[in-house]
Amino acid sequence: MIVLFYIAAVVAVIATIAVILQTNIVHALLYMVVSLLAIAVIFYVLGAPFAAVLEAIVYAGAIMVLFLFVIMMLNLGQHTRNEEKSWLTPRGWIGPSILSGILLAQLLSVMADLDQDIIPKQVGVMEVSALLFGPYVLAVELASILLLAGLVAAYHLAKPK
Amino acid sequence: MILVYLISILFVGGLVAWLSERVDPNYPRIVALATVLIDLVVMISLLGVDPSSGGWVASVNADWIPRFGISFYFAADGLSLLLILLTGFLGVIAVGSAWDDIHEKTGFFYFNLLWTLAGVIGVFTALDLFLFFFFWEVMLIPMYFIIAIWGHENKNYAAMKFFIFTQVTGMLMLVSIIMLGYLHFLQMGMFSFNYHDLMKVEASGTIEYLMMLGFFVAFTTKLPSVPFHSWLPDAHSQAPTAGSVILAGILLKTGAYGLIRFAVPLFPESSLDFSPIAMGLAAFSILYCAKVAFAQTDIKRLIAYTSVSHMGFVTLGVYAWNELALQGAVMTMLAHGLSAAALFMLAGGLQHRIHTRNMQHMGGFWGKVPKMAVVAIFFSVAALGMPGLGNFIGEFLALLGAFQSNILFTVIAAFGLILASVYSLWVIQQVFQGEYKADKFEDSHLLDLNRREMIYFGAMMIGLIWMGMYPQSFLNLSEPVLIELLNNTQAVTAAVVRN
Amino acid sequence: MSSIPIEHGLVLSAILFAIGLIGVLTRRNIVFVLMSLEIMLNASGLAFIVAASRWGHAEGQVMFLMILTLAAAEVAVGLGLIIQMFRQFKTIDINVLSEMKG
Amino acid sequence: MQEFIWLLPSFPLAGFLILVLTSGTLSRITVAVIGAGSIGLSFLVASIIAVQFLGSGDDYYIKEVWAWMSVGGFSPGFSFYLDGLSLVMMLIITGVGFLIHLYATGYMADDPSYSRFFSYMNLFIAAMLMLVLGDNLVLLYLGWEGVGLCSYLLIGFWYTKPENGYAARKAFVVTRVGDTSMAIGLFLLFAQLGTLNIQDMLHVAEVEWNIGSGLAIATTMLLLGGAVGKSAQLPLQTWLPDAMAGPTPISALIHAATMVTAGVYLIARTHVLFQLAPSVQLLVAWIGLITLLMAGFTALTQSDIKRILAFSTVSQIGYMFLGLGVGAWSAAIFHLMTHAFFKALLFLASGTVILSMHHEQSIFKMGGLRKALPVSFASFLIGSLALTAFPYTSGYFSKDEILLAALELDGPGIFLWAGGVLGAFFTGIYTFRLFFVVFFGETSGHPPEKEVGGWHMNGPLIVLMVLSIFGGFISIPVDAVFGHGESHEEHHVSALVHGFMVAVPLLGILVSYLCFHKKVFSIEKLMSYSISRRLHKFWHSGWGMDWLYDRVFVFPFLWLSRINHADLVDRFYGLIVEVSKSANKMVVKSQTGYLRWYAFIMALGLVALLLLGIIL
Repeated sequence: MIVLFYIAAVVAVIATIAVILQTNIVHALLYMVVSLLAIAVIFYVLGAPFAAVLEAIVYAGAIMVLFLFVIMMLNLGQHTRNEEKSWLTPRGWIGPSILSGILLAQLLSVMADLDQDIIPKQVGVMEVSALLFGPYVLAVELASILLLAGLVAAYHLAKPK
Repeated sequence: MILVYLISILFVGGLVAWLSERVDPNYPRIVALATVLIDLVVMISLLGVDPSSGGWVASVNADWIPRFGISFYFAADGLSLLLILLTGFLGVIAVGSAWDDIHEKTGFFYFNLLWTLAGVIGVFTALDLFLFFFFWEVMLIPMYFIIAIWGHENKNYAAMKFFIFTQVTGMLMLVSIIMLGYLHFLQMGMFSFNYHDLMKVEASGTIEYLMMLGFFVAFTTKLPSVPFHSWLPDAHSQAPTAGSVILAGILLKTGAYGLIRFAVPLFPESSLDFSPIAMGLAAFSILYCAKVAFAQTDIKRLIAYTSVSHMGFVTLGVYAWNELALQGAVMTMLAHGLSAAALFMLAGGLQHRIHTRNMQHMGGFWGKVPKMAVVAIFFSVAALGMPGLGNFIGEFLALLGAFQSNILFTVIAAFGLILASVYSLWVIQQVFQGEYKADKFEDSHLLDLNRREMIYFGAMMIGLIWMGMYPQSFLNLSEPVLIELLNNTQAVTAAVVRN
Repeated sequence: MSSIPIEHGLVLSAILFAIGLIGVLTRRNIVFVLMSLEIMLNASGLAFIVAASRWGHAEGQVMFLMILTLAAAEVAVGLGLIIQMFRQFKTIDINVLSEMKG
Repeated sequence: MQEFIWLLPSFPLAGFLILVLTSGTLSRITVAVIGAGSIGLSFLVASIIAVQFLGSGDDYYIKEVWAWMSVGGFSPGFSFYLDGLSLVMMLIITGVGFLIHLYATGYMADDPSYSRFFSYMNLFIAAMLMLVLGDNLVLLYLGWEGVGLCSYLLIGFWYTKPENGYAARKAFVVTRVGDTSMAIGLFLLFAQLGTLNIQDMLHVAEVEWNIGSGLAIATTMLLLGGAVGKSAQLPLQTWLPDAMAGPTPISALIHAATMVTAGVYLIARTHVLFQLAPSVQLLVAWIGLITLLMAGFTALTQSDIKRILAFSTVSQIGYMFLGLGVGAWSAAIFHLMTHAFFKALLFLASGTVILSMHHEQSIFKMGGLRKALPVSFASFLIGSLALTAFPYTSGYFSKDEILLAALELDGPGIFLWAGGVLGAFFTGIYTFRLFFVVFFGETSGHPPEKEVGGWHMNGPLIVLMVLSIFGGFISIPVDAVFGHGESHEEHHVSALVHGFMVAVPLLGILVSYLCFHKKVFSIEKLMSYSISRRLHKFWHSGWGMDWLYDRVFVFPFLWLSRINHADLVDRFYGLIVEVSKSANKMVVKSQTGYLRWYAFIMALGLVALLLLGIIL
């Protein structure tokens, strides 16, 4: 199981890097799906099967499909690759990389002295649901309103004139 | 309850005036006039109420936010009554001066006018400091609209400046008020913003001094006094006439009232320490603004600066803190309320007729508008402190009392009398004397005062003569209040001196 | 040894977050930007799960659920905006949208 | 009748109110009746009160009309105090005032603002009566300011000419300087003595203060400031000559007979204080002397008929101050009265001349008028003689008493006396210079066809002529007022001194006769020397006082006003606005509009925050 965690982690990192380096948007999307599935595996390993399933269904399934729809609607594809390439100059990577590197270093230095181990223990749907419909019921309601608002807004924004 | 009625009549009247515009644009002014007249009658009826213990009449005390000790605590004593009456009187005058002046959005205008008045009455009667601050803001916002909507060519600048000055300094006062309430919490175990409770709060020297400064800055901005005065000339020169009347006649007095009621009694020791500075500031304010007034060509700006100059006598009197000086300050407030309002109405009347405020475009109006000239001379002469009129009583008593507490600054301030004559007569000469010039405006527009205007000016003249010839009727009202305040603070300061 | 040091999980989420940030800052294609944002959101969700699993709590999953909801709503609105933008400007270059400057 | 003393100011006040409220709708004759009649009634009441008061033998009489205010021990009332001094003053004011009003009904007959004129005049009389009858200094101050206001209004009566308005403002502001000094004096008196009731105050001061004490000196200096302002003495004398811009009856009433003598009245009223401060009292004498000499020189060089008379007024009030300064209180008041008679006469007569000459005021454009204007000629002759203290005219008695009192003073008395006599010499010269130039010699310009007149103009002139001649025989009942302050032995001076004092003014007349009538000495030749031209110019400008004050006070004030037109304090707030605006401009640059840039900055902020967390 632990080995699975490290493998999935490596896959996730590589796939994610591939996402941001890709010039073909459909390829990028596929790498993204790979990355998300890898993370779903990690969730499972860490004892969060419900999260893992949702990750696979909602993220990798629903959200990525949504992206795909949009890409198709906008008719982006092979012919935008050249444009994409011209936008990606090597110099453009320097600043963000340095900044992100610093950020990463800071985060790592913060975590450096955490000396605790995770002993994975299954936390099933039941516990999560008990919480969701217990103390967090208000948050759930708010989340549903948010989704509704998102739905209305997306409909309104995407509506042709 | 009568005080609550006083305020709510105005609030409700304002709303009715606003709504009535939908029926007919002429209705709001009638509603407004009726409202202020009813209010004035109620105010006068207050004079007949026997004061309860402590000299407070018609006190109302109900919980508002009990958790923080905030309550609807209204009460009036002689000092408040005088100022409420001034508010009512000038309210009528202000509605009258707007009668023919305002043609656009009349409903909203009278709504703002009446709400400002309501805020002012709230300020004069609130004895809960939080409530006081609430009304302090209530009177500010409608005034902002009056300037910003019905003002003249540079109205946005002036309105914004007015708003920022009063708002920023009001915040300082709010900080002081909250600090006081918190200290009360620390010392007595519960929050309170009640005036009488807060009087008992003890604070260490520096903290008290800082809180006192918070109040002082807020009040002297409203008063105003150098160096916080520079919003006033802009606000006045841009405001419509009715706005100027309220601003000069009443709103400025809330600052003076605050000094007498709150700033000094709440912090007697640090006020005592501060008094030489305040009196020096007052003396400087008198001379400086008199001089700047003389340099103006815009007649409304000029009168605005003279207002600042005259209010210096109030500060001087308050910080001299003896009976004569305080009575002088109160009389100055009342008399200046009338004289400044009248001068602004005259300037507004001129602007209404000839569409300019620049005195260099005027001259020799005496022959053309003799009644206006007589009225102008009367009020200019009142402003320069002619004995027999109210302003003299105020300034003379203030100086007489101030002399006993600080000779140097009183003598300096007395030179303001000379400068007052310089600028007052300069206005008269520029506008009314000399050759008649009509090259900058339509000659036929320059009409003499009509009957309505004469009634308002006549009422104000009678008021000033009354104040000047028999001030006792006003002094009697404020006397017990001021003596009580003096005794309270003297007890505290004496204790300090003993220790 | 059946335990994972908690740092490793958190480091992974930090790395993913940093990569997402690079993507946001570098890419000019607005769809890529949106995807990078998703990466970052996902990384933070991972951090929640990691932290919760240290204690065997379910709250981490609740938080993840919230983030998921947020991401879904955000993507929906964001993609709607992209469609609208493409209609108006005929491009998905984010630099075109720079008219709101001081 | 004495209890009706409040009627005295009430009549003119009522007249004022009627005239103001009707505002020019009344006919001229009604206005004249109200305007002059109210003063006439006052005079009538005043006379009856005077007779009764003198008959009763009381030293004083107090009538409180109402309590003005009462604040913390400060309780001035509207109460009138009648004693010998105020009696004399009130009779002069109402009597001479009535004559001048009567004259003015004719003089102003053609003026469009007839009613306005009389309303001011009536208000003036009311205020002046308040001034002399008030039993406390606050009421006195009320009258004091009131007369100042009326003086302002009347000087600027013909408002269309800007210079009249200027002169009026100058008069008001300059006297206001004095008034302020006086007001500060009142504050000090109240702070020290606890009352502003004149009699109480004087009693307390006498008990509590030592002679020559600092407080006495301070208060008297401050009161003196007020007095010199109102009475146009050095250093505040510059307003009076310009005040001649007003109609001539005003010059007679306000700027000769009554208001300008208010300073003399004030010092006489508070003479107890001045006795407690001998050094200040002596200063009063010196001020009087210097003023009378300076004004005498200046009067010599003037050519405007009214300005000559104005400087002569300044000079004569200088004599009164001299009298006050040497302790001859009653002589000073006596001179005040006789001066009111003959100076009013001279002014009114000059009014007739001016009106007959169609508002020509330069004496060199007149000449040989004695035939054409017989009444004026007679008035000027008698007035000039009284002014130069010709023996047995009214001026002779009063001026003589002052000078003799000065001579008797130890120490500087001899100088004061000599100066006063020298002044009398100049008085002779300049008075008769005017007289000879106007009424004798060549007729220049257009001689008037006939003298303006009528009974209401000539009547007052005749009454004043009689008073100017015989006024010296009136004895004023002020002994009780100054009783304890004045030595009352007869003046013992040798006949030689006396003869000298009589001869000097006559010598002045003789010089004037030789120079300006017989032209034995040529003035033109004298004027050909540059030094004398310069001196003439210097004296003509009133010793350059106006020039000096312009530079010391007026110009700096105007300069300050000009540079600070926009209010420096506001500049400070403007600075705040500017700073925040430019800060805004700098911040705006970071607002590029690029989304990625914003994200970058946010990330930078995150890094910075984390860094902060790590370091701390």
